[in-house]
Amino acid sequence: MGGYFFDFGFIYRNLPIFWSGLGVTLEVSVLAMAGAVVGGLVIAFGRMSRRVWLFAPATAYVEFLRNTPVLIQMFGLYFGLAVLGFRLSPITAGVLALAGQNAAYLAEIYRAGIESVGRRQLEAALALGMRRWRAMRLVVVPIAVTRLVAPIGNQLVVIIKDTSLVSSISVYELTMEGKRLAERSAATYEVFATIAVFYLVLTSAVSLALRFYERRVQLIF
Amino acid sequence: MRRAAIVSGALALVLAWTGPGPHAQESRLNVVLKRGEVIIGTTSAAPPFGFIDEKNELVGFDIDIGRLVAKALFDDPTKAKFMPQSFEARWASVQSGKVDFGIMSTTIYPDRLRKVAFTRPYVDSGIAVLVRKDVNVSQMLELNNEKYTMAILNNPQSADRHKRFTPKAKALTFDSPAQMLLAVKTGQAQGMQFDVPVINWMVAQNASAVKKLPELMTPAQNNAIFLQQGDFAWWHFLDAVVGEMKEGSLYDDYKTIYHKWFGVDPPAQRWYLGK
Amino acid sequence: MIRVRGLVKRFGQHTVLHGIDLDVARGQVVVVIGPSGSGKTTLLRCLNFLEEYDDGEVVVDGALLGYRRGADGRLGRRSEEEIAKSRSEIGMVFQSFNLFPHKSVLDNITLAPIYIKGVRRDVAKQVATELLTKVGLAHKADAYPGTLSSGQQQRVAIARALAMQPKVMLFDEVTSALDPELVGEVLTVMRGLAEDGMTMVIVSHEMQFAREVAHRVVFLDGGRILEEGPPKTLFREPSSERLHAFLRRFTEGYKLSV
Amino acid sequence: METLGTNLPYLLRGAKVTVLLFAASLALGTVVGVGAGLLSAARHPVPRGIVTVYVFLTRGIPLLVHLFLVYYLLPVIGLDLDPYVGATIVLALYIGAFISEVTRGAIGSVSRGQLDAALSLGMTRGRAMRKIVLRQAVRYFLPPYIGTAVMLVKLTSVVSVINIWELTLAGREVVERTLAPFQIFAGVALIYFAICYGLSLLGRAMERRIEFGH
Repeated sequence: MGGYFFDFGFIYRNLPIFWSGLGVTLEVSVLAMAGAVVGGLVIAFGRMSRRVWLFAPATAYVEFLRNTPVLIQMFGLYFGLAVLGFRLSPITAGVLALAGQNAAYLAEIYRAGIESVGRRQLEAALALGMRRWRAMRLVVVPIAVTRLVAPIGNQLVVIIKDTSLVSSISVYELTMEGKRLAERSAATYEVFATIAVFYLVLTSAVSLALRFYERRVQLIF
Repeated sequence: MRRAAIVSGALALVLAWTGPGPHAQESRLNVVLKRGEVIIGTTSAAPPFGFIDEKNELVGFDIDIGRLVAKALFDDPTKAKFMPQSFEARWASVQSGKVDFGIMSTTIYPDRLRKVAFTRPYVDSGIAVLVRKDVNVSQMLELNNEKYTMAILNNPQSADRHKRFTPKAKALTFDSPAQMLLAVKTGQAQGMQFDVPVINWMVAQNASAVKKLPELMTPAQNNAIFLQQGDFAWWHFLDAVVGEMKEGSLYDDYKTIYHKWFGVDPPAQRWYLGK
Repeated sequence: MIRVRGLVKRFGQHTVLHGIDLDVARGQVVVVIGPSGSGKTTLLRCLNFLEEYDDGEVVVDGALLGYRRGADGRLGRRSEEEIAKSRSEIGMVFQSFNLFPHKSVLDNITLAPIYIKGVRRDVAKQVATELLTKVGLAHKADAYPGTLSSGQQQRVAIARALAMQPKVMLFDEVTSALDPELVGEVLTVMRGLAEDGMTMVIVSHEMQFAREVAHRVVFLDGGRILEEGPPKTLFREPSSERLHAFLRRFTEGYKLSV
Repeated sequence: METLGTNLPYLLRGAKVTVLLFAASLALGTVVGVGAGLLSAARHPVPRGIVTVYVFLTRGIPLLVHLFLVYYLLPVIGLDLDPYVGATIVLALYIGAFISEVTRGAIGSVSRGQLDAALSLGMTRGRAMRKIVLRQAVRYFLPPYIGTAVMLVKLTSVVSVINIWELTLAGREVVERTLAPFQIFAGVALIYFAICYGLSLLGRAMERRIEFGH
């Protein structure tokens, strides 16, 4: 096998390619996260409502998406819809699939968070004569939000890692650029080691920010 | 007693000298013959060369050619074990010896000659362009337009051809020709570029949906069998077998296989024999 | 029975115990009182090496606890087995009982004797039943801890500690987690133990109990022993201002019958 | 629905491979994960440090990139692994990091008082962990463990991207042949749903079985 040394020069020469891939990865992550946070809220309220026509679809959505791989949802959106005439661009299909899947997880996190905080604080607010809707808005949700930052943050880490899957529907993000560069050069191992470092920096940055926020919040709560 | 010592000393010297050379690993040819079966790296995603049919079996032109090589080795075409693999993994699997040789619609290019050894071509190739029928394009240049999207394979040659012929069009990069065709058939892409025989087969299979453009993106090219470098005996065997297929004792088998997959006869054994 | 000399305990830079000296004779009952954060619990936990003290020495029944005296003064930490052995002779009852929820009351008591001392199952069961009768819970042998009241759980915890025939019993604010009306039944059991001559070190806020049962009361504040002496003198004429203020907080609630 | 019907046997063969891949990587991953979890709960800093680095590196990098790394590294170091064996090892090490965290969490949720009580009765730390703490940690271990197992079923689909044949790749091949992506991908999704849902039902049944008396 011979002395296999790590060719840093190669990495340096191809930095622009990694940067452009990183840019797309961040774009997909942010869009998907936004979709998941908003979508998750909508589904969470569906899950918590007493009306069956709201509860049933929300539950079906959560159960179905949590038990099927995001890759299949991605192919379904990208190739499936195209056959019916809705041609989504690779990025749109990728973002929708990631947002859809993670909205299901976030919905459960919101529901658990609100319900665990909810009962005691809700009763206190109602005891003060507040109507249910204002109590939720003024008391329950704000408290829940601060407690949910950690799980939501973890979901962002999951999304960042899952964006690597959109490479299979031709989105030119970090992993796809890696695949293309690997094909073009003999330095396949260097390429993917560099990509791994990029993901490591991204995910640990998010976790560090979370830990910092948690320590600061712990002082207040 | 002394004489015996000298003789055995000399004998040992001779043996050491004529024994296996510094890196005379056993030739892959002997390994395969001893094993009684040849392991062939191929693809299951590039019709008509290698793909899964309705009966869910791995079939195709490359598969049949592989069996012809097995017949040449063991007089028994069934002594071939096919290992489907991705296009990215094809070099590594012959270099590491996981497969004895690779046959998966692979075109000879200089950069590839640096990585692996190739036999002489077993089928002509070249890059043709397939487009959707509902896209009124008759010449390749018309495709060079932002409103079109082309599907290409994830390798440098495809990317370079895209830059040269259809730079304005958007590019979708996929890992296999089958995925590229799916992108075209679902309308995510309007066209794709790939090996001539594969494009011919795809057009034949989807006559209502797609059509082939008359010009080629490249001059005639060569698809060939690839194997580990530096194994002269194994290379010579495979190269000679391909020679026999195209111009020698295996031409009849080669002709039936060729006709079965491409609907036409292969080039004649000798130029002067013409059809 | 217990000799403590210059005991120091640090958590990182923060020193919790600043050189404690304490003697508890065999059969003696010592109650440790003091404000929260004074280091009472840490001191108690050092007496059975649940907390590893940083300096000074704790000698229980003649044996140095936790460390082995090297040729040049104390160096080596004793082995896990040795430390465990010495702990088996020092019973401890916790504020939150810490019964094993996945075992019945009887199994909670018989587990240690069988598993550590190798006592035969039927003998251990017999001893456990006796102890349960002693603490008035014979009828609860097969119940699970989760189904008992806090008072009952604490009495089982005492029985569990006694099953190892300890030379000393440590009590860490055992009544402060109980419902008020159940405190009495636990103190009664402890009073019984004192009368049987068990050496006891009790960290508690039960002033009444301390006055009646303790041979000596130790007032701990800021990691130092400020005063020490028989309950009568200590409660009636607290010499240090700190103790006087501490006791006054307890007498406001009800008239302390002296 | 006819296309799905005719191709169902092929998809089910893919599902069988997915389940085998899942079972093998879960088994290996559980051994690695629980081992790492126990090590990280131990007191000495060295093993704890190693586990922390292992979990940090594994969970910080996408599974697909782990697969590519190993996929491209093996030929370079001359190790000739069967793709399924390689994939199982990568999946096992990946899920092992999650199971290690689940283990550590389960041990952590058994109140410190239990360990104190066991130690005060004269048990050594090792025996106290085995006899008292771990016995109770199982109750906190199972629910998140089942969730991780369900996640692993979905993760196995990622190996299709490096051309290892299982349910997802089978689905793609059928779609490429039949051009009925909706039908086929819906069928594939339902098969995954059946596997995952079945798994969580099995898990809940196990949870009830080990519930304590109280």
